[in-house]
Amino acid sequence: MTDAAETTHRHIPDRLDNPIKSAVLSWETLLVLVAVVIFILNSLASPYFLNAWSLSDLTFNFTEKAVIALAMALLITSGEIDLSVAAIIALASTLMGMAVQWGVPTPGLVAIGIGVGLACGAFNGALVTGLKLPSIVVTIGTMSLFRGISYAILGDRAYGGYPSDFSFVGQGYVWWVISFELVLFVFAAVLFWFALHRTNFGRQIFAIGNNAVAAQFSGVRVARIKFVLFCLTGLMSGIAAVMLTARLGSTRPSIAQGWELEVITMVVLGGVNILGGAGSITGVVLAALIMGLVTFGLGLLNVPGIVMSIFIGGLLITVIALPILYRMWRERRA
Amino acid sequence: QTRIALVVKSLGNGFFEAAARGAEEAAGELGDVEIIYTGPTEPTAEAQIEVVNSLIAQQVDAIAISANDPDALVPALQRAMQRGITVISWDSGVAPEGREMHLNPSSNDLIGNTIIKLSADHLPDGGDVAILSATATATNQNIWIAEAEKVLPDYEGINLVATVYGDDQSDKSYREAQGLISSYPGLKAIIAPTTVGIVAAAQAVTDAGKIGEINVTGLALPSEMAAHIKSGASQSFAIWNPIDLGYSATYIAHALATDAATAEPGATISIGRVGEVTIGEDGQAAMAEPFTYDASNIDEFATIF
Amino acid sequence: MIRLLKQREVMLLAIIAIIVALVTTRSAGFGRPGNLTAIFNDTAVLMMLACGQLVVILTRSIDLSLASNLALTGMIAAMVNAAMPGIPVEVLILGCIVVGGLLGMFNGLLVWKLNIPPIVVTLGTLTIYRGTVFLVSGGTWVNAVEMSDRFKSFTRAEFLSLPMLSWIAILVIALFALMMLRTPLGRAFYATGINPTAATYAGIDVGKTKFIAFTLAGMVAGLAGYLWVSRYVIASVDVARGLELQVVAACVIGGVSIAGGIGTVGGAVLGALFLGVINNALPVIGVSPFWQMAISGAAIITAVIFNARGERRGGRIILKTAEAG
Amino acid sequence: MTEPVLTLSGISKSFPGVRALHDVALELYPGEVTALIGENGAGKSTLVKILTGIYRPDAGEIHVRGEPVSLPTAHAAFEKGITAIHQETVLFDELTVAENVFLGHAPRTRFKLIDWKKMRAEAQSLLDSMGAELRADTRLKELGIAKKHLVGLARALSVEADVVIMDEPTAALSQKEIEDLYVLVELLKEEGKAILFISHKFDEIYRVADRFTVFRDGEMVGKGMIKETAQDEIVRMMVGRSVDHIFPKVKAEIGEVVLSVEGLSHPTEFADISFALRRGEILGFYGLVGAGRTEVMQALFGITRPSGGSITIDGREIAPRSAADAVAAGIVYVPEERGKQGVVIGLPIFQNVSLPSLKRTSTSSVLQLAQEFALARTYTERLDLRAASLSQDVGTLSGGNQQKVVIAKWLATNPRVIILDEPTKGIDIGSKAAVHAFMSELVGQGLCVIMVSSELPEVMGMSDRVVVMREGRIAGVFDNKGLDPVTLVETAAGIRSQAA
Ligand SMILES: Nc1ncnc2c1ncn2[C@@H]1O[C@H](COP(=O)(O)OP(=O)(O)OP(=O)(O)O)[C@@H](O)[C@H]1O
Ligand SMILES: Nc1ncnc2c1ncn2[C@@H]1O[C@H](COP(=O)(O)OP(=O)(O)OP(=O)(O)O)[C@@H](O)[C@H]1O
Ligand SMILES: [Mg+2]
Ligand SMILES: [Mg+2]
Repeated sequence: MTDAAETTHRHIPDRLDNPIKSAVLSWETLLVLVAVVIFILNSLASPYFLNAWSLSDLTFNFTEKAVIALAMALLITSGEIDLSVAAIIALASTLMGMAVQWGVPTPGLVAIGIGVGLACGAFNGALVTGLKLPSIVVTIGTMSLFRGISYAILGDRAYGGYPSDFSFVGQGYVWWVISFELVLFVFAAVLFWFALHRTNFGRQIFAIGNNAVAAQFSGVRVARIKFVLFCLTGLMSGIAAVMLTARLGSTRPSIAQGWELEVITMVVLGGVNILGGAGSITGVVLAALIMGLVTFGLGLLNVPGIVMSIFIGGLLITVIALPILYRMWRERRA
Repeated sequence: QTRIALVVKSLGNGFFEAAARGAEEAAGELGDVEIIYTGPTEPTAEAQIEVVNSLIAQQVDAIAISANDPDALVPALQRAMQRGITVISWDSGVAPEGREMHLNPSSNDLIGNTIIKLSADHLPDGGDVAILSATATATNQNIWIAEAEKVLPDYEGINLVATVYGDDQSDKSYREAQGLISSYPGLKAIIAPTTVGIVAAAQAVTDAGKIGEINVTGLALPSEMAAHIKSGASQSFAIWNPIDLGYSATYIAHALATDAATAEPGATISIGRVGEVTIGEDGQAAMAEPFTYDASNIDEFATIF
Repeated sequence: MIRLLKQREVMLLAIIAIIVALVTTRSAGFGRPGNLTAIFNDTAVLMMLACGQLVVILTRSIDLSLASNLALTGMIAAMVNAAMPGIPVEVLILGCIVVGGLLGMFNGLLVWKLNIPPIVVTLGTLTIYRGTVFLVSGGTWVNAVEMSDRFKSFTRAEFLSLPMLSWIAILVIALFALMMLRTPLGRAFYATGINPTAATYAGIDVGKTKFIAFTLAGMVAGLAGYLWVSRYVIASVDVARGLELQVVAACVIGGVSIAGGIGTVGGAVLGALFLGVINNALPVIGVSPFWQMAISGAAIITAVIFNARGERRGGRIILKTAEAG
Repeated sequence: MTEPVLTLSGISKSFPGVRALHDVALELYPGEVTALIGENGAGKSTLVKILTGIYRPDAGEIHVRGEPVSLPTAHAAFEKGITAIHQETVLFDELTVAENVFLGHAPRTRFKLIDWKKMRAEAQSLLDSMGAELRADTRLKELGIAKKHLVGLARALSVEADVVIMDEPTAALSQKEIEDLYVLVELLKEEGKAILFISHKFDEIYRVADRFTVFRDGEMVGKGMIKETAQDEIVRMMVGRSVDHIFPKVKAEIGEVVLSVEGLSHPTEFADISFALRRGEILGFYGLVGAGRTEVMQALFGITRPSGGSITIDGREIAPRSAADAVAAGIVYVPEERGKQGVVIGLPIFQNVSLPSLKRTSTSSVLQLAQEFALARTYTERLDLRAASLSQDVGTLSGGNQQKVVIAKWLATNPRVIILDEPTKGIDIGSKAAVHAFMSELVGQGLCVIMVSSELPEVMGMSDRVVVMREGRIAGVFDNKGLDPVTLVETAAGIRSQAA
């Protein structure tokens, strides 16, 4: 150690643990298990569950939220959060509805929805990164602001009269029971998976989430990346707004009320650390599927939605607590 | 066996609980009918669509829905109809493409007229009145308010000064009522065509010490308003019988699902002890006139619904 | 620095006063003492909850379940009252505080013993507690007729022309202020939030302090549960839905740092009062109620920007000349 | 021989995967200073935390004045008369000085409420008695780092204690404050307190300590009287072998000017900074703690935004607006605060190393793990990093090894100028020598190095030229030929201005 001239160095291996073993012990495995158990329980509990159309309908319970959850997963991994996503849906949908009244055709409507989402995301991003404000409070504010603008525009009215080809986005099927929404979600999931786990961009997100200051001191453009992530979350909310509006065929300011917490629940259930720095897209996709399975399965048993939410809340806490309890139990034994 | 789903705007609302009791009563009379009473927890269209989807998957025979949005539910309900499920709406309607017929608790113009008349009856010399509604998006409330505004000129001296929205939340409704009381010193009546709103408004009037000055009226269930009728905060209010409404919706859904009747203009459907309804040109039918409750009959009904 | 903090509260108070004055020019009744006490009474619950949320946020946590806790305890109180009108209201209130405290403890235990991030815990219990309201009530309401007279009148009884509800709020606020300033526990909340490691070294059990914060917040929410139900004479599943974020907003407007360690009882209370005044003023000056939400959103954002400016330190000022200038 | 106040025996403590202490013993005597010596990670601070009730030992006994005690909480330690200044400043920025001193044991009124007036008065008199020029009601965050240490000291002295523990108390203090501290230690000795003094600086240990105890890898390997033991012997106990050249300065070929800074200024932190850096040169930056050197370096690195002046590298003027810009221009910075700014704890070693070089290890922005591993291996092995694998979380490494990861990360970017801010702060003597050897190697390869250091021997031993800063300005630039250390100290303290 003292001799700098020494040329023979000790070799440091790339990794010690077996990647297969660590994959087996991962969060995703736990989620797959949970999903399989719920799937089996559903099939046992209701004769209507194992049916292609039922399974297809099931996906509508989560695709729109899950599309936002993909971007939210990246944002939360970077250590920020966006509570305004549902309000962005309301505003984007309202402005699309307004455009319909002016006779804007479907491609224009889609562009408006996505554009408004992007603009809202950029607004959040500018406040958080430009003025260095905590994202949780900024987005509590914009959550009221964006939906508030919808209320101010629409008041007690509703927008409708969307062109018939527009409804394909939310109601159409690509092939047999495979809906356009599902295809869109799968496509987005693959894209986000690649971005987070296989690119420099994703690596930098993890670095920022673990320690933003050190990342900045390592030459990562922290503010720029966070800004992009807010824009991306806004953009995906805009896409979700297009999907939801097309599915409902009408817009009211109360659209997607309360979705922000469901989206965040999905992300956290998917194993993304709410404090930033860890998470996976696979986990989020599995969590979306689990939430769809739970709500649809309980729906088949005509369990009221609020009781379902007890299940979801309980599931969230249990799934997070289980590994911790297991670790504590193991430490106590050791 | 016929399985009829009674889908409501949201669970946990006394009005719909009463309707469900009526549905069960009808099921008992019809025999071999299973009632699935369901609905979302929050009164949103998205949540209701999820409920409808699960009912489609369960292959129920009929869906009778009180909708949170007249348009948003159409695609889901159309899908239900395509799978051979009978769909009707009741209480709060769905656009015609999304259902076979709609059962109004009463005719909209009758309700609009009633809520104005309730206030005018106790204002022989006229005066300022205000409306406290539910959410700004509630379909039926908006229709009734529009009807009420239409008949307003018939009531001389009655002056509608404001329409505010309490979102069917007690605290917001209460605050809106307070706002009305302080902004319009000459206010003589608050009309709330929603049960949450009327209870909150009556409480606000009581707390402001304005009993006798401001009369709270509108649409409500007797059990919820009994205390306020007794205190005098409300002279009278009206409502159709929700039990009858659930009962009638069940009868109609059963008749259509078993092909005992078809939903076409002019068709007449029997609704058991309530009588019969005739479907109008617009695919709608009205059940009965709203019934007015006041100090003389409140005790009798407060224990029922 | 203490001066600057005080200044922030004075500023907020001034803004509230200006709003009241402006609205009064439009509608003379607004500034009357009677109306002002009505607004205070109206905001009482929010102010109390903001105190509870304050101690939680100070310890670097957040409690999103307060409104659900309120709804659940309120429903239980109403049902107990309906079933056994003989139980004195005072006992019922104590019971509410205990039940609310237990619900808060559950949050606190998960945070303390399992180290789960508070936002995750309370996101879960937010839905669990609200769902439990539905389970215990079977989805039905408890109406005015079912409640005993004393249950309804207790919060309304006036003393020195202020309703009991306001007095209870004042008492709670005073107790919190005393606790924060003059007891070791109050200082422990600050210490935990400013620097948890240092707090541990100073003999403070950080986990336990958080647990106590959640318990206190829960107790306040429980008390608020009874007050809410008694004031609006209705208990339903929907009671106070969405209030959880308003409480956070009140704290933020009052200058409480979401990162913990910074904030005062005065700030949180004034933040709540600000929201209360806005809520009450809009209908009075005839602004369409549809604008309400957008305006309060803009107010929150403005307050956050404003607070951040106050908090940001102006470098370390090494240069002597800069210091003098 | 007097009886020890505090006796430890058979103390062991393990963390998951780490055996921090194994069967150690220690005695502290009244009126004497015992130095605790050991490499980084030897377990010194762990022992301090056990003595102050923050950790509980897995095994072993603690006796205070002959009686066995257990210290389950920090409070229990207070009550047994044990108090400590911890290695990290563990204070509360948002609170006042008075409250920082008394948090947890504030004076109370009759009603058990905190007595603010009495607290302020007591804190003020304590600070005055220490000669600290501090007001009790200022907020801590307005103080410089050195003053904060004084507050920490005041906090430790605010309890009636028999045992005072100081864990590297001088690491962040300037020369003058260190002298003041020595006086204070003498005072405490006279009052009969038993003092445990932890330090990596041998001159200091020889100056204040009476006895010593040496730890190595969590075990006690020796103890004795300082006066009877030579430094070499202690070092051998510490590292298990002898360390020869501590400042192995090899003269490198000094070439053309690479970096030149002209009139760099900032509104509040520094003004009029001008200097030039040549190829193959080590430029030392000396000054008292808080002189503003870090701020200047961070301005070069694009973190702090200067208000005026110019930075020229290889004849090209640059205005870095972010660290990324600076890295692109060839300037890299090894920060003073390793854990906060240096390494990304939570990421594995190889990802830390490749983070600034991702463009090179990826093909069109798609990660290539094999290339990342190769890059990381090249540089970490060159620095002789001690790690089990490259996929290990960097947070599991010792401080010295973390420092190596930071340096490896920068070398991988092929920089022109490398800035090292207090590169050996808190680093044990063995690793320190390695860092110094490495700096020599860097300049040998034609890089230029800026070394910020507050340690006089290091500055004297390593630099070609020395820039002295004082209160945000350059107070003098000296060639390190026949340079008298006194000149540097006096220039830094403002006693002497540079005789041009
Ligand atoms: N909380 C902890 N969890 C896990 N390991 C720890 C913890 N605290 C200390 N360690 C480990 O215990 C060992 C001893 O650490 P300690 O801080 O006592 O060393 P030290 O002698 O004070 O070193 P330095 O001179 O760098 O301050 C190290 O290997 C360290 O990584
Ligand atoms: N008042 C303070 N509050 C918080 N951190 C401080 C304070 N003063 C200094 N620091 C931090 O402590 C470290 C040591 O700073 P220091 O006092 O050495 O100032 P500096 O500007 O780096 O001057 P120099 O490098 O010349 O000593 C730096 O990382 C600095 O950011
Ligand atoms: Mg140490
Ligand atoms: Mg420095």
